[in-house]
Amino acid sequence: MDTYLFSLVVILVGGILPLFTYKKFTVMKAACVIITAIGSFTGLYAALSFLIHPVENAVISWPWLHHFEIALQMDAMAAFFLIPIFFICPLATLYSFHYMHHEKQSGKTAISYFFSAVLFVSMALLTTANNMLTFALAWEIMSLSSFFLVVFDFRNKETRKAGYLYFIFAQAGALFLFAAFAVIYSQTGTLSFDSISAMPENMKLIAFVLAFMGLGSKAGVFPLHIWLPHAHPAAPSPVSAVMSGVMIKMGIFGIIRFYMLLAPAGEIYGQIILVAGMISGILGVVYALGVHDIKRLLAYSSVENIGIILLGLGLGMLGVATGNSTMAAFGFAGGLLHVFNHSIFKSLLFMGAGSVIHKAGTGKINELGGLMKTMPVTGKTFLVGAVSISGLPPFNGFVSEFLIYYGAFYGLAHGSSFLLPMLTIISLAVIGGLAASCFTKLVGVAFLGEPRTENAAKASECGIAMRISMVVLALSCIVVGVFPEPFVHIVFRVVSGLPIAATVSPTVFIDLVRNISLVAVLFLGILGITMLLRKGLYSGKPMAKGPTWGCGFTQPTVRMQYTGTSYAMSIVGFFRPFIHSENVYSGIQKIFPGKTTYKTKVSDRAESAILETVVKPVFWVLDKLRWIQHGEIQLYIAYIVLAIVILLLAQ
Amino acid sequence: MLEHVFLLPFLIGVIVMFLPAQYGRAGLIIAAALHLGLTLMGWMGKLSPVTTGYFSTAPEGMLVLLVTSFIFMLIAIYTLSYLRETELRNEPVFIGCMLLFLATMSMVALADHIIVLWVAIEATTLVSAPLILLSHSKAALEATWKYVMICSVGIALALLGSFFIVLSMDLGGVRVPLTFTSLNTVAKSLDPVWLKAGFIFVMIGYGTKMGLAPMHTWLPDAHSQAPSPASALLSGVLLNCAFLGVYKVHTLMVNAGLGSYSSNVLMGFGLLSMFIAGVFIRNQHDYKRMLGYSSIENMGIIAFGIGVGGLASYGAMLHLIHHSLIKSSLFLSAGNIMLAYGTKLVNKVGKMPSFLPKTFGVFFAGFVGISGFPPFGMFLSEVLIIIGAFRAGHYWGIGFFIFCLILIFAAASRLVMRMCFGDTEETIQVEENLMRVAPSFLLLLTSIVLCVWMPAALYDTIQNAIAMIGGAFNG
Amino acid sequence: MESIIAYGIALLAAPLFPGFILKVKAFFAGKKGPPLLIKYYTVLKLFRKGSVYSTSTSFVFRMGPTVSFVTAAMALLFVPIAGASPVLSFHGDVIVLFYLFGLGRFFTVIAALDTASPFEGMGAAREVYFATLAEATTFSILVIFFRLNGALSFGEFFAGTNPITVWGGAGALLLLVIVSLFMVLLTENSRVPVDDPATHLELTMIHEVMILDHSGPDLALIELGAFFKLLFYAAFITCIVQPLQFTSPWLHALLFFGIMGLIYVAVGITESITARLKMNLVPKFILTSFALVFFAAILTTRVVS
Amino acid sequence: MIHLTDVILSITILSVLLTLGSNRLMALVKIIALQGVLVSLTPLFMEHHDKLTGGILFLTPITVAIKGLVIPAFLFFAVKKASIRREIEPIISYHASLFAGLAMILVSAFIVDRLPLNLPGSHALLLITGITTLAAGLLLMMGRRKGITQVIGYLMLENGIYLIGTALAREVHTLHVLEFGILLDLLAGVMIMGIILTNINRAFDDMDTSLLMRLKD
Repeated sequence: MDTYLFSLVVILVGGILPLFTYKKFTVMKAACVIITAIGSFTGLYAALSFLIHPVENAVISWPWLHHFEIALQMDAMAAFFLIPIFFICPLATLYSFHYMHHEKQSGKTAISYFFSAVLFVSMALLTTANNMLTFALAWEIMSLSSFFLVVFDFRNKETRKAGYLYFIFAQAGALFLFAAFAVIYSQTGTLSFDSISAMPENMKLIAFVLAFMGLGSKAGVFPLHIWLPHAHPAAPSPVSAVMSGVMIKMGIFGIIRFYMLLAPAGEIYGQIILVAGMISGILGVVYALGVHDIKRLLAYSSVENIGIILLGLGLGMLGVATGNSTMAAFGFAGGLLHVFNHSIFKSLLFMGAGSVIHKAGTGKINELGGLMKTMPVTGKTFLVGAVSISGLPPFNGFVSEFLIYYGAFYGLAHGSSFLLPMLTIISLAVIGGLAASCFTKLVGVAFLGEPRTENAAKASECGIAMRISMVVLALSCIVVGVFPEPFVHIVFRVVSGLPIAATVSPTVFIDLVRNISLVAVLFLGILGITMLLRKGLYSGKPMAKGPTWGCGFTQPTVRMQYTGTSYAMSIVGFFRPFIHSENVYSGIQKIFPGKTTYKTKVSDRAESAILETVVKPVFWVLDKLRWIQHGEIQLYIAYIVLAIVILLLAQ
Repeated sequence: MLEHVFLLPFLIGVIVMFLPAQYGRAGLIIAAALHLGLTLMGWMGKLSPVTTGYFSTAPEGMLVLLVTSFIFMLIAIYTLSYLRETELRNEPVFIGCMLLFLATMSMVALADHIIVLWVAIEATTLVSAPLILLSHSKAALEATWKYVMICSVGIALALLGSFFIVLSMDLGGVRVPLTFTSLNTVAKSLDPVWLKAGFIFVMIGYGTKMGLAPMHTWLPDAHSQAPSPASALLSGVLLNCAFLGVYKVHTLMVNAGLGSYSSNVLMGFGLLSMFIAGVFIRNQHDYKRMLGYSSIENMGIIAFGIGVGGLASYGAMLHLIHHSLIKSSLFLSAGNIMLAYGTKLVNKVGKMPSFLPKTFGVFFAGFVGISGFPPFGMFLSEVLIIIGAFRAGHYWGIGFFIFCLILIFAAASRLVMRMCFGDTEETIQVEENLMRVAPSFLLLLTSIVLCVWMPAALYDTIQNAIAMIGGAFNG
Repeated sequence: MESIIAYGIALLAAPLFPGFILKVKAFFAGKKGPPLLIKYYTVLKLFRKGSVYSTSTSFVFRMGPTVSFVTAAMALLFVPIAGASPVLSFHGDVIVLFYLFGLGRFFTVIAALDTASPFEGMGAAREVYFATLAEATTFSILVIFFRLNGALSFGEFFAGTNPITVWGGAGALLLLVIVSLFMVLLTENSRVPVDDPATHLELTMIHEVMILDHSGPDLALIELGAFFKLLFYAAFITCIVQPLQFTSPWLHALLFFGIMGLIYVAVGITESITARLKMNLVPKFILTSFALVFFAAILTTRVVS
Repeated sequence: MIHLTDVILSITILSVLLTLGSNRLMALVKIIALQGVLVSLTPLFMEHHDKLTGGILFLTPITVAIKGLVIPAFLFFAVKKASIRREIEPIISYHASLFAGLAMILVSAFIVDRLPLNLPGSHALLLITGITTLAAGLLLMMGRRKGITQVIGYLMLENGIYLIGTALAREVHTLHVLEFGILLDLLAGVMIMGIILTNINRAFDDMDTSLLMRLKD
């Protein structure tokens, strides 16, 4: 616990220092990176050592404002969520060393380092919070500091809009969360976490739903995700990496934490989470297919992955409620492992996206292309990330999805409620397929083929600090994918906190995971051998080079390449009722057609629905009420009289 | 003799009106410092009122007095620098009225006698009217007219209300001095019908002054048209004084066993105020009016919190303190912005981080604070009110409360972000300077400090204040 | 050992069966058709050649064929070929298996996109689209199997006390499964009516157009991968319909490969008697298969209880 | 004595009705001066106060002076300076105001009847007059456009409160406090209002509150 606190202090110092040293740009950045790294590794050590040798009662608390208490507690769940925080955050800081390269913006950069440090610390505090007030406090600081990071580039109008949306969702979500706390307090009469499980069941459900609204809006659960595709593209890439990789997981953390604290009995909890997960998962990835801005796409893909995580958690909750221990254990384990995995590959992808935008000057994938040749490290690491996020073996995304599948299949065995697990399996399969199409689109259009614009052609490899971060993350993807055993072990240690999951013998999943590992190794082995064979087959043979065969077309141009839009169009069209795409086509006229255009724009259904059905009517009513204050003093006096009369009559 | 706390500023105020401006400025600082000193001595228990039939050191009063004194001190410093940049037609009168304003507000804080309280509150209206009037624009005239008219009507009704309370005392056959302290002890034997009527009138009357909807109509006008130091005083301090009047009567109602009635009335007014504020903050074009409406909202929150009672009343008291600190800070920053851009229109202000970096920082921090984010204290108070309201079972009320908070936050953050980050064609007329940023910064810092560490004396005072309406933890 | 031999035989026999299809089609067209071993000749010919690489391509283009070959070959490791237990088998291997196919597809697709050719992009887009839909069918089939048998491994589906066979208690259900599995087979292996490997118009192709730019040994690897995949699906169906369990492994293998040959013949017949679907009807075709299995999955409630 | 009270109160009610029906500002000022004097004198004629204490004797002349002399004079000059003679286009028309005035008398009689108090006869009438005056004052403030009329309305509101106070007072101490308060209120309040009005007049060339409608929303 002391090591952990020490690490937080170090990170905070690393954030405060730049505020005073911003005049020396490079020194400031280097100092911040080093101190953050030291702090994070200390923290990582603390979290890991706790997971390996758990300490009883790792609690610390300070009295606050006479009546309250700031209480922190390290437990397995907290330690588990600390790992991505302390792993991704220093890498993001390292990445920003070369990403933040405008010396003129030195002061602004210093401020962004400060808020990053605050964000890291607040996330860490959130995971270890041991009463509702501490949780709320850390939650709000987290929202606030990330807001400042999002509006870093406030000159840009889009950024301001994104910041605004994020701000509203953050605050509204927080208020829902507070309402959930309030419901709990109204039953238990205390702000501490201890006696929450003693609440009556119906109140538990209300508290859970309220908390889910608040936490889910941070996590990006489908209809509450609206801020996400705006905020992630607007923020600088290291920030999006942290936000998408780590921060939105805090919403997931909250959901698990409150679920475990409430320890509810009904199946409804699992059902809610599962349905939310399916909607987020499928629609998230469909929208990701529909958008063609690299960071916006990644943001929607986060919605999808949150969906997958929720599927895992939902299975877990359903398993607990129905007494199906295998489903419970594997569901939770899969969900949690996916949290970890997603934090790795999503940060990796955002960093890759960042270096593309940095060097090619645009994030629109239809203006990119051919970057694999000019930016080999970024390209290769991005490819690793893309395969991982599609959940394909032998990378890490597959391991967690496998566990969720496994849990879901075991859910089928249970007689009555097999429909939801079955839908979960089908959703996972569809999500997997769609994710693969989405990321083949991203990799294929942005990194492969020929550059579509001048800028893309001129792009060059990014700075060494950025490359190191990406390579580390890409390697982690492979390591977790090929040797998942220790990670799965950790996850099951966390899950074993559940009484029902403890009945699953550890040998079951150790065997499973070893088999996955075996398949991965086998695959890599066979792949290696085949590649050697292929090399042998090619040795001494003519290897000609030439242009791509254009199927008889004599004057191919780079503009003829398939774009992301055309690639995704038919799939997006398949989901038409749930996704709205506007097509503008100028048509072909005359015998020898001139220039013609075709544009398609996908707008978020949830966004427009909330706008149309909630915001607009409310605003309409509010606008109608504006005559109240219309300047006439006589009317104002009449209000007073009216108030008196009403009060006297209502007495 | 604690009465010096209002006698002294009164005296200095009257004197400076007849002296040249530079003496007035010195007098302002001296009076503010003396006031702060006296207040602190009062807090330490070294001073107590002599005329006990009229004045007392009630905990809620002392709380308001401290807040008043502290904020006034900082506003006085700001005013010095502000006056250098603006031309008021009659500066000595302005400064004199500020001091008289301080005097009357201190009197409100200490007043224990029903009629003295009323007189003091009425006096605050009268001495603050010139503060608004002195900008001499047509709009300022209009604002002053509305301010004086509406508040006078309200206060007249409050007098009637006070009279009804006295009547209830007569009908109940109670013979005690007309002070809240003594009335509270015999509250049970007061005639309930007339007490209730009295509460209604006093509530409406002081509620007008406090800015509760639908009697709030003067507030956005007055707060937007007054010179910024005066707006800060009006919003940050005066509203508390009016609240004190409402609170004292509510206490009486609680003690008389009519607490549930007055609580419901307070909650109703509170929610209505928040909603009305939400209606008008959206698409507001004038940022000082926006701040004015935000004051209405926050008064609504306080009224709601007090109405809910229990934990929420502690939240409401905290909210009172922090709202004063943050809102005055915001008005002072708004003053800087107005000096710099020469306009009160949201759409004409922009690019603040490059034009006014310090003011931007303080202004935005203030906005963050007023929206209830940590590390500012309003975070805690809002959480406590929400929690308290659920505890008390007001589910619909708190649902509406949260709806209003979201609405107002969404509306206000749009305006504030427009102001801070938007584009502008205006150029800066007056550069910011430290003297005008430091006070607002200090006010915010105080809010942060109070959220981290609260002196035991302050905590006990709040506890004592809410103990009278049965507010306590775990309530 | 027996498993490895069976696996080897399967690998070796994979190019043989597509010859059946060609023969059947030729028969229907009233032609003599190419020799049965034509695919072996093709592959060997390709292995001897060199390659032409587009200047647009990167290493991804070269990796594509290898990965798709390896994944298809690995998938066969889990299949109980001709009654022999699979080389590799563990609880949950079916999930790994189908995800391996996914990996292969991923690389085929990005290799196609790497050529910067609009036609290959078009093929890639169709491939991922239809495969996604087919995946829903596939996993629904797994759901049914788990409900019937409680296993999650290819080997265990067809072994143990409660094997999955069309001759068992849930036979009617499994008929639905077989029909939709056959449809998936046609989809996944780019056969008529979903795709026509023999067409000469690039605009209408799916799989073939993606590999237009591959040549030499790379193309051979792709072809081999495709044969393995087709064999896999054929073996899958064969396992379900195999009526008898002979004690002699040879007899069993004979029957197994016989039935498998019949499936290939069925593919050939389908190709001969049906026309290629319009591209926008393909999703409906796949969704039909999904609807069938979904229906079957719902029906399992009755069978299981 | 009782008779005299009734007469005074009747005249007061009459003056209230007159203010509601009149459109001449000068006449209004005069009426309000008369009303002020009458209202200030009422306590002298109430049976509760037959012990004429020093306080009453001291306060009454001052009240009379302020209500009957100082304030009307102040208003008189304000009207003169503004050179406006009459109220044009009231928000609530004169007839409607008059009817409303009559209705107010009825309603206040009804209210007084229902109150849980046992008032002596003259006190009941006093209370009715008070409530009517108060309500009429509010009506005037709501229904007229000229600033000066609103001030007059405010004066009537205060008069009404004063009358209600007198009617309900059981203890002498109450009344003193009330009188003191009202005097302070009137003196300072009306002065301030007058100053503002003069300023408004200078800035807008009129005292019409319909000019004061810039600040809204």
